[in-house]
Amino acid sequence: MQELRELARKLLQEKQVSAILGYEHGRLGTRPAFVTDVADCERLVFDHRCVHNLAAYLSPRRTHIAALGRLAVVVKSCDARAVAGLIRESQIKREDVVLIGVRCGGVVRDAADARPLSADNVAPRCVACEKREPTLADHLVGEPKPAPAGSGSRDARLSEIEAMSAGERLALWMQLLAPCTRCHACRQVCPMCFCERCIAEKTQPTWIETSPHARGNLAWHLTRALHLAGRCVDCGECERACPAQIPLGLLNRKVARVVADRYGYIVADDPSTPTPIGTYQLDDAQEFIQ
Amino acid sequence: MSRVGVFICHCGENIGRTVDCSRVAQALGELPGVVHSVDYKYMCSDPGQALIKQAIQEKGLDGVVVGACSPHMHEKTFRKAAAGAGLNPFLCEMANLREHCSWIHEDREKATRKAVDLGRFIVEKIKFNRPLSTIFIPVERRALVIGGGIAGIQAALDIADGGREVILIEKEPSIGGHMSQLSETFPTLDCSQCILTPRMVEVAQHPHIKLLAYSEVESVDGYIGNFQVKIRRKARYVDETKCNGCGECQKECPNKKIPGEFDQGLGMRTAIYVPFPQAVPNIPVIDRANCALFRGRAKGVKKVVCSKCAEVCGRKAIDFDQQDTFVTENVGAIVVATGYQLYSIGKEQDSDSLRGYGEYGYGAIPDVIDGLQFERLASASGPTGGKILRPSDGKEPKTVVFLQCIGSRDPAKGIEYCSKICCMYVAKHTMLFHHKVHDGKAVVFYMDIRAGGKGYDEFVRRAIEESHALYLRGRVSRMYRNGDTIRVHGIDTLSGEPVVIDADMVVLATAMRAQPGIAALAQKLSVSYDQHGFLNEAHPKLRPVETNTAGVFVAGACQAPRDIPDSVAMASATASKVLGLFSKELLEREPLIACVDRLTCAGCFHCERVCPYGAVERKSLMDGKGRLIKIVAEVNQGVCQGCGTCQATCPSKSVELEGFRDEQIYAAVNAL
Amino acid sequence: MNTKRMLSRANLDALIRDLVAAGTVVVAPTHSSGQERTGVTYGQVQSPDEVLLDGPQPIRPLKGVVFPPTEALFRWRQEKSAVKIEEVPTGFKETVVIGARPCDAAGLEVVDCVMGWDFRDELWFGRRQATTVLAMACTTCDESCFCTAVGLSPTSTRGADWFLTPVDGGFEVDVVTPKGEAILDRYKARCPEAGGAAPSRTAGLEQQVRANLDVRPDRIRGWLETHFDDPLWKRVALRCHGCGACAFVCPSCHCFDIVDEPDGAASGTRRRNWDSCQTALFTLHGSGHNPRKDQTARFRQRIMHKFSIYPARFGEVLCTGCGRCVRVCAAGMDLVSILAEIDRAAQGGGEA
Amino acid sequence: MSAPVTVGNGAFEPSIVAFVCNWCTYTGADLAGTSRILMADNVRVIRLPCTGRIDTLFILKAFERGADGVIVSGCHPADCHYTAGNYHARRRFAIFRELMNFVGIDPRRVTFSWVSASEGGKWAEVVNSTTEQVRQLGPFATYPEA
Repeated sequence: MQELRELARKLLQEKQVSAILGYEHGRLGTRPAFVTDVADCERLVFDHRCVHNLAAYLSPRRTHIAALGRLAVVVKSCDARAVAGLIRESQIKREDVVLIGVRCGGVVRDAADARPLSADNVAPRCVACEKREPTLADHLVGEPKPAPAGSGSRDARLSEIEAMSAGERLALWMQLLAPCTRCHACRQVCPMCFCERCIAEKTQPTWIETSPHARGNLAWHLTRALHLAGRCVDCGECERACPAQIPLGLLNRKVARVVADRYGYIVADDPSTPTPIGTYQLDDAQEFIQ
Repeated sequence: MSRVGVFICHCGENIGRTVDCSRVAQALGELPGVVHSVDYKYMCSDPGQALIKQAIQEKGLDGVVVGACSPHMHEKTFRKAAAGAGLNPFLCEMANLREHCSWIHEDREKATRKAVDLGRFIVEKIKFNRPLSTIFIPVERRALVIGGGIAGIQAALDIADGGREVILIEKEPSIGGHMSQLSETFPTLDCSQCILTPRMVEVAQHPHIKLLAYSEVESVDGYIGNFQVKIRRKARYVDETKCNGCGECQKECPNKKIPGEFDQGLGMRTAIYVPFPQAVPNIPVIDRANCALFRGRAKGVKKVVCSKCAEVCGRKAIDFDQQDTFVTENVGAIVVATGYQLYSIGKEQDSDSLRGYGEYGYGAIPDVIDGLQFERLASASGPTGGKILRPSDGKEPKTVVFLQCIGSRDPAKGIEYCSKICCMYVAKHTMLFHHKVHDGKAVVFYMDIRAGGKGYDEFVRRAIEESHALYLRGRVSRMYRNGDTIRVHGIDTLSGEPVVIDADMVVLATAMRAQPGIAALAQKLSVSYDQHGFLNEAHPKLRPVETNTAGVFVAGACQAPRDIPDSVAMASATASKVLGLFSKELLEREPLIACVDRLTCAGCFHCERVCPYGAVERKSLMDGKGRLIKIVAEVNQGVCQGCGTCQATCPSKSVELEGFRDEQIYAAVNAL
Repeated sequence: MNTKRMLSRANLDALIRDLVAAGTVVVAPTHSSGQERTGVTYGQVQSPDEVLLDGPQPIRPLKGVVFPPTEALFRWRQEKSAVKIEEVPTGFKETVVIGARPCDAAGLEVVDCVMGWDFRDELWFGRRQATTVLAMACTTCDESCFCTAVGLSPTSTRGADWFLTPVDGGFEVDVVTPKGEAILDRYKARCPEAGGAAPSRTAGLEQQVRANLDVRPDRIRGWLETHFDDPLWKRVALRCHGCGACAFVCPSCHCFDIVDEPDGAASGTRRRNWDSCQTALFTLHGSGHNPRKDQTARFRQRIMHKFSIYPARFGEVLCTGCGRCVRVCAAGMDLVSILAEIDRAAQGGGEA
Repeated sequence: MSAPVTVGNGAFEPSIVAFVCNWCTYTGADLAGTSRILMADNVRVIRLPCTGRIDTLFILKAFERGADGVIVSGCHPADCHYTAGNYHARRRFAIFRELMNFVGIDPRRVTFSWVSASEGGKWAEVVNSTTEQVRQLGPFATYPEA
């Protein structure tokens, strides 16, 4: 923690950046912190409650953040994948941001959860995480940490759903999506949803109905998952932000697996690898085409 | 509210037999926005078209839907008719009631219902059609020709004769290409130099041709009509403006034992040299690797080791400190005519996918040579003065074995294709050999004889019948030195007998390959190429000299193995394409292309990644004070071909393909 | 009306069964069914076993019962020369809500002001009329609750037709409104008059909530009216993603969007859907201009509307202190801290 | 949306939309017409320049509007008029199809095919087999409310 604060102080003092985007302990748990004052670096923390993906704040559409000037951002490896995505897709330039990589031993599911990290409260993605420190970083702080305790394959639920009949799957998803009120929090917190005008907001024509009924909800969630194909960084923010507690991660995870199985592509924190959408191989599998 | 007119054609009985056309017209007439709906026997007839024109004018239609045959058949007809009545042609569309309905269904009730649906789709779509105008792009009416072989020379001359300026660039010190190395040419046996040299001179003297020899393409920007080409002019170390080609420098050069490229290593040249006497331009170049001065410099020797050429040059044209220079030329079209290289049969291959013919001893046995080397031996200007003599001992070979398909048509060696010219030039070689060594014996091992072409098969027959070449259908398994001769083990598959020949010389007809470095050039030009490096034509049958990059054309062996007549024909074809393009100051393009909504574009450039044509560019948007707002995609109107892949890929649908905009497709689907 | 009555747990269960049997829609806190994560939400129940009166606060507010997230207004059909409008059958079903939280019940009454102001929203009031709210005093609270700071409390009866206070063996019933009387008339047998004051199980809760936040709404309103451009906005809005989840779980947020959804080339339905002032699209003009240009402006709007604009117009704070916005925020935006800071500033305490 | 068409014997007749490319499949369908190959009348063709232009949104919208099945068809690999549109489409639809299946929309309702300009017969087969398959699956009833 001291290492992080020292680094933050140095970056601010040397005017390398005008603000540090990190984490602090709020009244009710950890939350994003914007530190512009050297004295405030004391507030910065990093622990297993730092669940947020701060890369979302780097989107050029966040004009109130861009106004802060050059930023240094604390990134876990999952967050670094999002930064890589933003660079890959020309939203930010690598040189425009200082990345403070943190070694991470997993985070809890809910930022307000004050308990120590355990198999009960660890975010499922962290158990399976194979990368506990980002490669895309200017600085790396903290000690190497072991994988968090946790049980079961995170894809168990996925396989369970895949094993159902089409009818059962449809019934399940209709039920899961029914409480969606189309607040679009999933989109707003997603670091890769940086469109200037979301397709769900396009009205001429309205491809995706904004009403929270079966048609609108299905079109929205399928399209969002498709737009994230080969782009979703698996940070879990959409699911965490969903006030209706819809397991959106299942859709993204399914697509990620399809992309990995078919095209051997796994999203990494390397901005130079092209996404699987936008490229192709002459011999891509086409078993589904007559 | 729209004012759409619907015109249902009976196509005689073709539609009317299965579809109740008047019912279709009536049903579509009831749709909101349709102000006129009629059916008629033959809409495409003059009276039919007159009906449409009359309705446009009398009812003030802002959209015309013709329910008739396939738009592939008559879209142009009806659009022209609409335009004739003052309606923008893109406000006219067709519903396909014949090929997609009446001809494939029998049940009149169902076919009629389907026809109404198909018509409704188009009626709803057309409400969102926008008037479009032809796009005009200014054209820089100068052409660049890359490669100064026969194809490049022909293309340059044809374009220049058409009155347009041409920049011809050649990477070697002289133009002429492989053709200048040939002795005689099939199927007429006329001297290659005799027919080529005048054309080379013509290039040098043509007022419309700017020749840049010893130069290469560094980079290409822009698009059809507006390319900016940066050209690297490699340092010759001889000032072209001063040199008069007297040749004194070559005489003085102490290093005279360098295997010459032009003679395929069979003759020697000096370190400062002109590749061959008829070179154009006739200006020498210094080969740094073999020049004593540069070798000295490379070793760090301070003093000038040798400067004999400079000392003898009366015009002070030698400049040891010359550097590569760059020139940028603006051109409207580019012809690629970079030719070929021969497959190297040795063990060393420049590509992992290729394997050599170690078993044939090329490189190890001096009297095993390739076809181009034989050309040099047979050439009057060659190292032997036109006498066929063995490289090893200078003796005249009496038995010469020619092997065809070395590399070609041999997937095991990495090349599946036929090199096309070898059958013919081997026949030519046997004839040349027969003419020069009357008591000689030529034996040819072949797989098939491919002599399609005017006078080609007759030519091969002459080789066999008049020059008494022995043609054996079979392959050679092994060759090795046997004393003074080369023992050739082969098989005559027609008799089934093994054949053993003691040859004095063996000539290998090696495969034609794309030039080294072609991939890099193709990438600069955004032209695709096949797995062998040959450039891809836009369509193998209908657009053989165009490429998928508009304004870039291909001629000669850079596209596939080609002989001289083919190369020349292609070159003239490219010239005609280029002159056609240059016939107007403005290039006209169909307006059915993509267009970006700058307001909503987030600049993720997925569109750039999927565009098959590289038509998406990056545009910086500035505010009034010159500060960058954002960088957005912009579609180059000259390059976009209108496939729409960008739009389907754009997550926010901030790029729209005119003619197939989202609103139009949505309206059609909505009408389901 | 002021007579206290007693409703035993067994009688409540029986009441629920009676209501369901009578075809009344019964809404109560229940497990959110079929979800991957278990939570408590207001939902229609068919039997008393599904009702969860002792659980945590439901994740969504009660407002959806009278103001559905999406509802059809009418259908339209474009004909040759005119557009035809068809009414959508409303059919407000008689609904009884059992165990509404006081903050949720109050939310309905607070929103009544705007729904009946310049234009009477018949859909809102139609459902309001058909809905009887049997609210219940809170037995639990957490660090996000702040109802006491907006003039409510764990035992406030605003918006309730009955108010249930948990006591040993059941609930003490206050019948608050004539609508409550009507229900009582039907099911009097289930609620005998109470013998004497039973010990309430809600003691001490109010102090707990007050400890979270102790401010004065009028003081906050005064500060807001003069601090539109205060640097506070920029600072606190930084971490806001503009996701709008706060508005969608708020019992008093009531903004909606109206959309036309075609179901063919010339026909469709006009619907209204929940919306939130926290997204950029909310105020985006057709010209491309957006008067609330960034998240700072949008976040300020939310606070201004709730604590200054709405009170100025209706004399009501547009907030019932349920704390859902605090709980649901993915970025840790904490309205409790922000209100505390504003209140301190209003007292001359300056920035926290 | 017109109500599902029911003919004499009351059998379900599916409504199917085909999104096809202009250069190969549309022309192939034209050829089927000129060759007078009879086929099921359930399919309505919408012409696009290239499969690269065919958006997954089209398919979703078609289902929303009451289609029971969808056909997407274009040029065979290496035949694309625009060089590579079909390759991009192939990836797009491969992912879409698996996701659709995952949420329980039967992938047999969507046929993807390569039909060249010379394959009029194949087009008829695609039309007939898709119609038959969707007929077996019954009406698409994912969206209960209006």
